[in-house]
Amino acid sequence: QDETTVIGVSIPAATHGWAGGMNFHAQETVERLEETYPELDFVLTAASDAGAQVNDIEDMVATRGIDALVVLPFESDPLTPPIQSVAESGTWVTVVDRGLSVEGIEDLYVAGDNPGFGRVAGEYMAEQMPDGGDIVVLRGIPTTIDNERVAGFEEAIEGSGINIIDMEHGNWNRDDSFNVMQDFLQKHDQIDAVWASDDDMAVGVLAAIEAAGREDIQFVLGGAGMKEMVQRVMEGDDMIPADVTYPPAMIATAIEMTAVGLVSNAPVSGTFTIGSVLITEENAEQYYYPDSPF
Amino acid sequence: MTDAPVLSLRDVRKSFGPVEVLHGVDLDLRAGEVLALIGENGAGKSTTMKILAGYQPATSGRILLDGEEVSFGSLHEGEEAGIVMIHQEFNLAEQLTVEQNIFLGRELHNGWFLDKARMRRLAREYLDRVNCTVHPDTRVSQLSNSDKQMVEIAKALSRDARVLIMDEPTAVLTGSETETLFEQVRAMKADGTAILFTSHKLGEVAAIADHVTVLRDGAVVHDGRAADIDEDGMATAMVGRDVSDLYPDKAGAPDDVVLRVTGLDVPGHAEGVGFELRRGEILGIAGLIGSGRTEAMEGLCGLRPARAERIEIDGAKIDIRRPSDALEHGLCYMTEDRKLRGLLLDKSMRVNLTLQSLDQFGGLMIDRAAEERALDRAIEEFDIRAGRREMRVGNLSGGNQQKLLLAKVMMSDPSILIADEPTRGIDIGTKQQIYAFLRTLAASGRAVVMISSEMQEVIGLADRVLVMRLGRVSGTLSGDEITEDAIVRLAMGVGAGDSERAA
Amino acid sequence: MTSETTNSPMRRALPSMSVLGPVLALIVLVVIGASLNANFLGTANITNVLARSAFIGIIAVGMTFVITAGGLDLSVGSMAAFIAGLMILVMNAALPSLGVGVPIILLGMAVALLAGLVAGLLNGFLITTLGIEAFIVTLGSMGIYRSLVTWLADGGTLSLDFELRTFYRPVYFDGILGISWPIIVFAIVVIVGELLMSRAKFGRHCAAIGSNESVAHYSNVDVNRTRLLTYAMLGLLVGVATIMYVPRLGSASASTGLLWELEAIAAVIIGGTVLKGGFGRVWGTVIGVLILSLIDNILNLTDLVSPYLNGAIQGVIIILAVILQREAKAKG
Amino acid sequence: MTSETTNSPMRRALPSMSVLGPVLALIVLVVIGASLNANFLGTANITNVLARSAFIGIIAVGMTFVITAGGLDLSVGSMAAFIAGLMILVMNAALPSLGVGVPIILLGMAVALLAGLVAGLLNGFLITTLGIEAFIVTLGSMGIYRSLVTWLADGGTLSLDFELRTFYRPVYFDGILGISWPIIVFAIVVIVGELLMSRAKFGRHCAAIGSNESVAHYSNVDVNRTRLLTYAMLGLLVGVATIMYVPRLGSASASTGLLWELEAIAAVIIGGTVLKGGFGRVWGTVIGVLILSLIDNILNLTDLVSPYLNGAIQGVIIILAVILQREAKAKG
Ligand SMILES: Nc1ncnc2c1ncn2[C@@H]1O[C@H](COP(=O)(O)OP(=O)(O)OP(=O)(O)O)[C@@H](O)[C@H]1O
Ligand SMILES: Nc1ncnc2c1ncn2[C@@H]1O[C@H](COP(=O)(O)OP(=O)(O)OP(=O)(O)O)[C@@H](O)[C@H]1O
Ligand SMILES: O[C@@H]1[C@@H](O)[C@H](O)OC[C@H]1O
Ligand SMILES: [Mg+2]
Ligand SMILES: [Mg+2]
Repeated sequence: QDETTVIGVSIPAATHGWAGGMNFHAQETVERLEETYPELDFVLTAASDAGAQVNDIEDMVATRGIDALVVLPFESDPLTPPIQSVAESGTWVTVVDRGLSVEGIEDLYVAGDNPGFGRVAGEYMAEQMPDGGDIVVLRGIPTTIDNERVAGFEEAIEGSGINIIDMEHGNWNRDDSFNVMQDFLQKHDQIDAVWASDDDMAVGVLAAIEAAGREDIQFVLGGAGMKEMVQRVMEGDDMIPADVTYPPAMIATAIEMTAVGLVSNAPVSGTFTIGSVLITEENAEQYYYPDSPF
Repeated sequence: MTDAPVLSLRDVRKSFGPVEVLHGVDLDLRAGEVLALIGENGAGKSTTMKILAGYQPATSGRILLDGEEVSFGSLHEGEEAGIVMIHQEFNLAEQLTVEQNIFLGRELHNGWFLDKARMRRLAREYLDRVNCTVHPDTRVSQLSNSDKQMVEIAKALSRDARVLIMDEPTAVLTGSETETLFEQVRAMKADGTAILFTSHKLGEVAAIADHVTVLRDGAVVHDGRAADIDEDGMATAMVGRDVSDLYPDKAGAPDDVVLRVTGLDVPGHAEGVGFELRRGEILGIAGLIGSGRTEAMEGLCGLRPARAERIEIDGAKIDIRRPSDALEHGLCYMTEDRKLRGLLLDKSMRVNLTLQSLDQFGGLMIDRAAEERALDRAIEEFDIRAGRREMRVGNLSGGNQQKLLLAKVMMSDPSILIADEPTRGIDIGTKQQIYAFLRTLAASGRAVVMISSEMQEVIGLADRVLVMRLGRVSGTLSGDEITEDAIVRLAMGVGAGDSERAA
Repeated sequence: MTSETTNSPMRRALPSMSVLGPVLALIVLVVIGASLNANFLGTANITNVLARSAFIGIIAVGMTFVITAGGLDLSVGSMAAFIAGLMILVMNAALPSLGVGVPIILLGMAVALLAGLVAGLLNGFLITTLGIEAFIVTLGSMGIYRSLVTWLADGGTLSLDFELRTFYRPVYFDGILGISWPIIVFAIVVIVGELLMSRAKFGRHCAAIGSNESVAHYSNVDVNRTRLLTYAMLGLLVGVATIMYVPRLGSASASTGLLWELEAIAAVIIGGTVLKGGFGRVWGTVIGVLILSLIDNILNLTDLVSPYLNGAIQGVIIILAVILQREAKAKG
Repeated sequence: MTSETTNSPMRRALPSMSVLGPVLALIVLVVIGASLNANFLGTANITNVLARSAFIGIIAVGMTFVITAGGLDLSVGSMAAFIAGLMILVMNAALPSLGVGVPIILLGMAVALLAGLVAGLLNGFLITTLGIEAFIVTLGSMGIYRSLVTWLADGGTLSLDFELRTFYRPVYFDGILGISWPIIVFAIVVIVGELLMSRAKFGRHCAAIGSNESVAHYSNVDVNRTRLLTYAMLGLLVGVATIMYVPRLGSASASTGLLWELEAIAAVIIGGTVLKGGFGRVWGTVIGVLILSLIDNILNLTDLVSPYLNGAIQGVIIILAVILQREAKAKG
């Protein structure tokens, strides 16, 4: 065994804004840590689907002899068995964002909170519309993450008098969301607010509303903390009064904790939940990262 | 030859859409007899044959097999009954090998697997029977037209037919290949096969047929023993007028040189080809199949990679790199292969006619009306007979396709026309018209090169004859030197005894 | 030479039923849409649908020529994303020197057109001169452009400077006489395309090449050049589409233009162009594009059992639209 | 016959360089891989690469027949996802009654094969009997299956019961004599496919249909039946691939099998099969599949500038692999 310790980082590819931000943070962290710790070597792979991610992990094990794996699973269920076998071979495993289906596999879990993400959004809506109202919802790509968020949201608005009058998939995509929102505006004469559930989608929604010149919509709530959106919150934009965080930088936290643990011989294990926080005009400044691509 | 007919048609009619092309045809095929079905282009020969073989249903009328009325629900039934047909257009899958084509649909098995060894061996045997030397594993797309035809014939021979129907099998064959085919035909006849064939080479008809039926405009106009009608009689019955003067008079002393070619090389096909072409003349090019005539002329016209020491038109040195260069200098090549290189079979006559000369039909936008007028003229001038004006060219009769091809080439108004096998599949009446046409063209101050594998045509029409052998010019003949014997000697190399594959 | 048998000009150009097929499918969709939602035929909705159709539509017109000439291009979607990214980068970079104004917009447009043209020529060159299967070349360049835009955007989104975007926005949202620019440009592209296809030499040559390459070659059609031109033209039109696209949201990312290639090809084929080449019609492609857009629009305007099934309904309608066309053809 | 002039067709089909082209590309990749990483040629890596190639590989073998016969199938990826979902649902549902054991695995396999066969027949029926363009039919069914699996999974992931998965897992990970099952099954499919293509009537008929449909028809080849069979066989093989896939990940979702169709088609074409039909070779497809898998594998062997550019490198290599083949052909 040689001196260097190899850390494998496996993440989903940058197919949309949030994932792009996550990719950015991962690369930046890897570069930074490689410089700080010459004894560390990193393997970074980005996969476009669950199967490809399993391939990446297999390759890291078979050809790169990784000592630790930091993984943000494309999906929980399919990645559970492969990660389990990596863990069983004695490799350190850090799981990020989406938890595995079997408990106790990973050494470190840096968790995102998807139900919480939906809940925070729902609670904000309920608070902003004490008398209830009609809202439309744009959902992400059909996935468990999206299901958890929507469930959390629906739970939070229950009994608040808020009606979801329409819901479609905007696929975390600006163009799709623009089209869907245009059609929602045609279909419904009165919409009080929009839960876009993601900032990329919020961009499309805003463009559609602006183009239609509709005045009935009071605000659009996105999510994930895209810098342009945070900036608008900061500036007190009426249409974007708030945002809900789901920081793509959680991957950086995970990589760093893993690296530091391996180097210092004082490995940090356990679960760190990165809760979803409401960003408002008051606290927006601390969530604004102008250099991030997201 | 006097037994009851094996296969007959009774009052068969056939319409395509509103157009009736067969108006009540009666026909009898007998065991051990060769029936020649002849007629002008578009008279309905191919249609009749397809109906007999079950490729197309008749619109009305009866088909009798051994006196029993049958209706072939599928091709398979026709073949079950022992009827095999060789089509006028090649019926081979280009990407498959010779052996694969011969056994297509009837592959031999050895347990679960194909018995390739046996099929290859049998294919070899069938090919040998027609003196065809191509390797059974060659892809059909690699074959010359005459080899393709021999493969078609070999394929038909392999089927042990009771009735063999051949639609212009000799159109792309040379004299000796035709003779080989006829030997097989005689052998099959002796075995009791009923044979129906058609050809526009009336000499062949006289040589092989026992019985002759003549179709004109979809109706039988003559039916009788071959012994009772001579070639002139056949021609007259077909065309409805006398065609004894097939060839126009040759021109007088030719004028100045319009085209001078020296040192033309077409890699793999021709080397050091040089010749002169004079204003007002028809220069025939003869040679064996594969002697590189086609390739040399295609190379000259920029249609395939070639280089030449020098090409002069009207005394000026020119450079031909692509087909448009040739056309700009008034040099136009008419292909021998109308189906693969000549016409867009799924397009209309109008589109085909003007494709090569679209520039004449308006600048930015094509002038449709002008195109239609051009088509009117072409139909008139070349006597193109089509059921409907808009029909796909693939549905025209073979000869009419050939006429359309000629019309298309003439649209570009060439001052030098290189016509490759221009009368392939053309009926005798139209041949006469085409010869006259080429002569008039030459006489109007242009020049014509005619590649032809029909010896009589070369002798009858050309002012001078250039003979090619193995990709090189082996000699030029003019005036009284133009004889069959002289051409064969040059084509075969001096002293060659037999006239194998002579053009 | 007489011609009694030529049954002189029977040219009755009755619109064959195969022609009516796609039109019929479109009409059926419109009727369904109108009966489901009162706003469906409103100006606003029609404008929305047409303007959105413009991107795919403009590209699909170019694709019609490529396919008619026997080719294929899978790279258009990611090419659009790449061009959009490039355009945004260049415009942002030029902002300090040029400032917000018409010149910078023109610069952006020029970049888009040039990039599209070059990208198209590159595809065309590999396909014609090097003779590589179009499917492979454009599958490769699809990966390349998608990758490049991701890289340019550093995995994220490239956004046009906000002020610039506000200035550029009217190019998508405004227009003349109430007709928005994308619709106008789309209409122009369609008209020019239709004329090129059905009345100009170029269209004839494309069909000839697609029908039989060697016949075309022997008929003095410059096969390689014509085919190269179809790809170049498609690239240029991708550039035009991008010029309309960027002002809408002012951004480009790895997910821009995803699957546009499939949608464009589908529109072309639904419109009656033959996938193996030899026959194409631009107006049919337009119908194809509208059919595809309307399906989405109608699905959004109505409440269906489950939005998960949208894709299934789309699939069924696409197949039905083409069955209708075939059935009609069989009867006609 | 003594003719010196009939020389050319006599040259028998020497193993032309076009045959060697893909092989050469593969060898180059292997050499690159081996020089980049010592473990590249280790058993573990080779097993990994081969086993994961099996899914696309098995499907691509079926695709080779479809394309050879002049067809196309865009639906295989989403068909695989749908079948995987169905299989998981059925197995989970049967668990209470059948319990964990061989019978329930066999049930799952039977469901997969049957569903694949039916799906293939359906595509084939629409294409042959109704005569709709294959591109449209399979684009439609692609949307339908993708949608159905999303719906079955309620937008999320369908997962095999965990105990059941543990029991089923060896079907992907174990094997005999150290060779894992997917590799064995892939090898069998390839051998049978190669025999079918080059030694059986079926392969010849496929090539004949793809080369010239009417010639095949006139030669008594049942064109519709043969073509239908190619789609049915492809469907069945998608079922087989799914049987190997499910034990690997134990789940199915809307993103399962995404873009497999493009990968399978690319493998077929890289392998030398002609996209417009008429000529196909199964062994070539295998090489194509291996080339594609190795590209991914090699990209993971080293640290590249940016993972964003993987797609670009992939694209370039795919194009290069085919250029190599063409160049080789030109020289040969
Ligand atoms: N499928 C078809 N659709 C429409 N018309 C057709 C079709 N097939 C043949 N015809 C027409 O039927 C007529 C007879 O054609 P046929 O091919 O039988 O002539 P032929 O006697 O064989 O002529 P040739 O000597 O030129 O081969 C022609 O006018 C032809 O255009
Ligand atoms: N497409 C082709 N591919 C490969 N070889 C070919 C092809 N066409 C012709 N050949 C071969 O090229 C040689 C010359 O061709 P071809 O027979 O056309 O010459 P030719 O002198 O013009 O004879 P003809 O015109 O009488 O057939 C022959 O050996 C022929 O088999
Ligand atoms: O891709 C997803 C992103 O768009 C969403 O906002 O947060 C979770 C991510 O997985
Ligand atoms: Mg005929
Ligand atoms: Mg020739």
